[in-house]
Amino acid sequence: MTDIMYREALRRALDEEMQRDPLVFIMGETIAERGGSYKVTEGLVKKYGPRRVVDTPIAEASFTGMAVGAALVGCRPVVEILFIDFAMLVMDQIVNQAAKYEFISGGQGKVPMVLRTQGGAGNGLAAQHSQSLEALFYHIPGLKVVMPATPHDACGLLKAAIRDDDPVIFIEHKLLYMTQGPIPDDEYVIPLGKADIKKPGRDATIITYSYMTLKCLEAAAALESEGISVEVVDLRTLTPLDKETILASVRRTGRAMVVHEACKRGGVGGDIAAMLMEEAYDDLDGPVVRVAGKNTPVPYNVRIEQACVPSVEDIVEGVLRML
Amino acid sequence: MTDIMYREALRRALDEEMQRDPLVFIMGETIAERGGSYKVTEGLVKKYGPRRVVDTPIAEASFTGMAVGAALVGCRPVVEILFIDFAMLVMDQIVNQAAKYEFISGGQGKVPMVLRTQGGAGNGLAAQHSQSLEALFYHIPGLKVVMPATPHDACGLLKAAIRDDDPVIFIEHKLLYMTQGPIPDDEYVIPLGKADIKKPGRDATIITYSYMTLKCLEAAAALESEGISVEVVDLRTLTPLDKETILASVRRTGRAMVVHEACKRGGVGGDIAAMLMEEAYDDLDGPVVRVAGKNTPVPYNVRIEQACVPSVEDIVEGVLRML
Amino acid sequence: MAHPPAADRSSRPTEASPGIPEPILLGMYRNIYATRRFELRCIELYRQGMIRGYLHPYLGEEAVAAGACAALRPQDYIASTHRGHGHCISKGADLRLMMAEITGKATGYCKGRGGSMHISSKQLNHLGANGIVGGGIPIATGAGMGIKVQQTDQVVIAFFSDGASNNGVFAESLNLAGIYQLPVIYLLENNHYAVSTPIECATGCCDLAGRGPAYGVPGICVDGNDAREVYRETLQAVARARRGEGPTLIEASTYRHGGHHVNDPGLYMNPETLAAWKDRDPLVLMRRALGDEAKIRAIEEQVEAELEAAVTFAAESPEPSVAEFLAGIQD
Amino acid sequence: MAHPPAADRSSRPTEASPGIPEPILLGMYRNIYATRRFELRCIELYRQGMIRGYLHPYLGEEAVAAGACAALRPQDYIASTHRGHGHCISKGADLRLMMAEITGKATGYCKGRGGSMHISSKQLNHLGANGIVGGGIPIATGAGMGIKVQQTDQVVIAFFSDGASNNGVFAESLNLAGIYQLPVIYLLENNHYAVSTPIECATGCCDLAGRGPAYGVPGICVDGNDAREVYRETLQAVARARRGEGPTLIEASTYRHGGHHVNDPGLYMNPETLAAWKDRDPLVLMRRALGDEAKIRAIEEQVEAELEAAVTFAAESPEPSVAEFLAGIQD
Ligand SMILES: Cc1ncc(C[n+]2csc(CCOP(=O)(O)OP(=O)(O)O)c2C)c(N)n1
Ligand SMILES: Cc1ncc(C[n+]2csc(CCOP(=O)(O)OP(=O)(O)O)c2C)c(N)n1
Ligand SMILES: [Mg+2]
Ligand SMILES: [Mg+2]
Repeated sequence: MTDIMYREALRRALDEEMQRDPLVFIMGETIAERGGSYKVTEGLVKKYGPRRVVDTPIAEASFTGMAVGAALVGCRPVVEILFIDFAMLVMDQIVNQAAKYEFISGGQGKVPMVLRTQGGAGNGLAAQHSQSLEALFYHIPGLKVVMPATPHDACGLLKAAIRDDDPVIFIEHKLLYMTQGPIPDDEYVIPLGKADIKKPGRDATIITYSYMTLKCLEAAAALESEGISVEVVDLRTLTPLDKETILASVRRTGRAMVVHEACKRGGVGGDIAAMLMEEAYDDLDGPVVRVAGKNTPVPYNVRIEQACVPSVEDIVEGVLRML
Repeated sequence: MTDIMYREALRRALDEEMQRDPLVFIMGETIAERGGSYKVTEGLVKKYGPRRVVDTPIAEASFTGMAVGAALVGCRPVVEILFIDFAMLVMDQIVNQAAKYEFISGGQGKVPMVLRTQGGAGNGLAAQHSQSLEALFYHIPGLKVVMPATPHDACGLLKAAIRDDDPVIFIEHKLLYMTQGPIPDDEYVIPLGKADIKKPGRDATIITYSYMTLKCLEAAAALESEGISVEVVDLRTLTPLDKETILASVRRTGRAMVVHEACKRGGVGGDIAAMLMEEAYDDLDGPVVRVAGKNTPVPYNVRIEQACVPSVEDIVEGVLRML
Repeated sequence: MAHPPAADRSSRPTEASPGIPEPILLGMYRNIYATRRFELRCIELYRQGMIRGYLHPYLGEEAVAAGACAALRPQDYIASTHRGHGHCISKGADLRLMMAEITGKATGYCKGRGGSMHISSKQLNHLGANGIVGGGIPIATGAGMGIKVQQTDQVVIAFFSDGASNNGVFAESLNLAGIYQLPVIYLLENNHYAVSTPIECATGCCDLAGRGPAYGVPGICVDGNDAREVYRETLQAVARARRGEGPTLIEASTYRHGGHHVNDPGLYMNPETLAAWKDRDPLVLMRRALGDEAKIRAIEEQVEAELEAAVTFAAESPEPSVAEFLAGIQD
Repeated sequence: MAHPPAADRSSRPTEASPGIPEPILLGMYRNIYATRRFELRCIELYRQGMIRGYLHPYLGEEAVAAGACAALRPQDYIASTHRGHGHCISKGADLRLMMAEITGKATGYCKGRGGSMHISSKQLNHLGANGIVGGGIPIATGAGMGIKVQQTDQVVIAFFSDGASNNGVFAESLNLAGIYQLPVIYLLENNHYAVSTPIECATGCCDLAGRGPAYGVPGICVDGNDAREVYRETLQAVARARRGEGPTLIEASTYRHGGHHVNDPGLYMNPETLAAWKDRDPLVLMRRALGDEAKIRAIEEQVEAELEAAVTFAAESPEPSVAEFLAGIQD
């Protein structure tokens, strides 16, 4: 085990997969010499050359479409869209092309591409650089959506995403890149579709993912000291959704809360809450609670920015409301 | 009262608003001489000229962005995106620009534009011309989403949408254009954000919108003949959501089902179900049921196409499951 | 709007075919003829309700696909459009599997899930028709990138029409292919209309080939009704691409022989202009160029037989199974 | 990469200003100077933590905004970019409201919600900076359409840089403006970089002005470091636009005096090239052109006072109220 940063974990995954498979290549804006805005791809162009570490102009729609085409002819492209906000420029390529190709072609073709992108508030970057838009991808059949919270999960899941034969939307969080955590020295892969119980507990289940996992763990620690034992389920992968782990936990605790940074209205939390109601109604001791981002664009000013996203206190309060 | 077709109702709304307000203009592909693919805009170019009825090239992103700009300088543009599938090309303009402008500008500017588009399966048009993607807009703060089911609602709501100061996503359904219904001879406007109880009932509430309203009414009629009285709430507007009407109905009946054509996973139904659980848990006699589209792209072949979307039988069965 | 046929502007000899081997000429004729007949048959089947959804005939434009695909090897790729039957046929499709797909049968290329607007064939390296105008352009560009990464000498043709050339992905993709010197031929089938919108109303500059140089990509114009000319120019572009010398934009001037889709009478088209284009019918031009009536008849008979077999195959094929379809859906 | 400054390529006289009235020259100098000083002050405030998020200085490019905006009337519109302080200042912004916005205060143009990347002013007809590269281009085009619908003689300038010109919306918007003959000036500030990517690596054809004619829009190049030249060409484009003669693409060649944003040292920039551009500093060029030391000093003193007042105003202004903010959110 070594402690490394989230961004280093991502780099390790890319590095190992590029080493392993010459069909893996990466594309994005200033990812080569500059190593990307968040320094995830640093050093890779030196190792793998400009044929496999490709700087692009600011033409998101087309270079994402290129990933679809390259995947169709046998490559495993990993495309970086610097902010998930900019992914709005590539929705046609993702929703209408990548997600549908296998289906449309009657299974003849697969699109083994990964779209790495990054979301979330917290750096004063304002409304067009702070969104959490995973729900838009979650709704589209044919896509897998991965949102790791720790360096360990980031590395293992990115490797799985690259090896997966379906298009994977891999969403990082801007506040995670510099976080540290232990990862095994030996190579490992974490299968897509498996949630991880980041903290076991008895009294209630918190279902969460990405950066919010850290806040939920903080909240759980705070509650623990008051004698309340909360289980924190980190989904890691939103689609496929690990219903089994979620349902087992909720059946044990009888109380469930979903926490995410994305706006509450139409967020993934509603879907999970509805699923729990459908599949575990009799096991629930009360309504599933959602603690989520406010239904507002994210402002620039830091004080009101912070007011948009769930805080540790909000989560603690949500748990107390449930009990 | 006169019986007219849905598409005529839309045309009447456009005509009346263009007559009333010289700042209203419409843009889209082949909407002028050709009158649009679904013939909604027929005759308008003759009446209002090519300065206000504007044919565009196939450049959806930019002509939608143009609507944002025109709205900012005082106009009330109505832009037509022929299929909601193609709206994936304009997500940046809608999500990052139109939806956020008022907020970002601290309230200085408003974007009074309407994006008229059309979705749904049912004509053998396959995966890229049959989607129901309202959930993607529902999740974005700053947008209003309108999905009328009848000619009456289509006319009254389109007029309200045009007069509204916020960007409105106005989603029609391809199977509705030729449906008939009565509308008042005198001018009328239906305020956004008001659901309509299309059929009152005692035993359960069905919450639905757009084309599915017709199927739910059919199902309700079938159930009525078996002595089961179902209330059909047609949301008409998804945002703002008329929680009051929904909650009042569900509190009365104690049972709720949400029906929509869009894929179940991440659809609007989950959000409404979660909301009902949060706000009316004690009034519910059982879990909120979702009857929704299958989590799959829509295929070309008509038999499997039909299997993707809720049928009257699915709805009837859903109600029976609830009781 | 007047869209004079290419002949009036072209200075090239069109009635002789120096340098093109006869098998290639015959192959191009076969594809032109097969496409013509296939489309006419599809229109009948559409009227009979056997084909649903949108059907965009390639009638009048057959020489573009026939000429361009003749310059390819089987392992080369194409990406096609909503008006894609010609591309599919000229890339070597089995008419039975095509017809089964277009009639939505389980035996079709895409198991009846794609239909006319989404037909593709992995076996033919046909990346697919596309329901999104311009949708295939970045995909073809990416196929070019994939080829470069894999260091083979394959090439890609992206077919698309004038309407798509006003979409942003066209400019972006040209630019990208220019930077990376990708082995992609952008084959702009300028049929002068996007639905009912004449190209003059869709741009202030109708020199569409000229957009190539604006992004660092050579752009040339050809007579799209003359398969031989399309073949020759594509062959050169393909050769350059194989040598690693990058992409080419080819604007092939052509014209639809009818409306935008099967239900569009195309009344907005000037009848005289249409007649002038029909005078230069790609089928007739090619037949004239070949001369050899016996060989022509043999080809035509062969195609007719294939076509009838295809229709029969499609008619007799089963629909996709609903149960199987539903079983394949993950919740 | 070598990006020789414009002077080396330009054949125009740059040291005289025939025909430009003195008040305009002085106004341009004021805006260049104010922008220069404003940016330097912002960098200080950023280091002190008073400014957060992204800060993209317009240092070195000041003459483009100053020259272009001098050709506008107050009721004309502009759309700006992430590197937008110069546009805002040259459009007549109150430095106090600007600084308050950039420091996130409730008194700012956008109540502290927008910040540097989203500053806009309804009162100035400034449609806004934009966090999406290219995002302002269709919006400006639409403002032109709105003007046409309302039949006023206003015009719009869309500011953007070389990076944005490789995005599809640029091509689409040029094409649209060409069709409708909209009163829009596309002002391409070619500073030769998109973040660290030199323009030569982002396109196979660096003649960016040449993309105008490819879409039916006249395209011209100007020396972007010479406000007078920018002013003259913009004035002509504005006059054409007001007469209903449609859009113009103006490529103004210029260079950043540093990295992409405040935390980017810009080490990838060739020091000699940068030095050559700094030799043609727009501030120095303009000062030289004016000559009159007393007037220059008066302007500079006035700007310094304004700037200090702006910093004080921002520092003393309240933050937005969290309660008020939350109250404004609809559930
Ligand atoms: C992005 C998008 N916009 C609009 C449409 C609707 N549509 C289908 S075909 C067509 C015209 C396309 O014109 P062109 O590219 O010239 O192709 P042609 O039909 O002439 O082959 C349009 C507008 C679409 N399918 N996709
Ligand atoms: C659509 C989009 N892609 C990427 C970015 C990230 N980004 C911000 S500024 C920038 C460079 C822009 O280059 P250019 O258009 O030349 O403007 P300049 O910075 O030179 O003024 C990039 C890539 C963005 N903000 N928006
Ligand atoms: Mg065309
Ligand atoms: Mg630049």
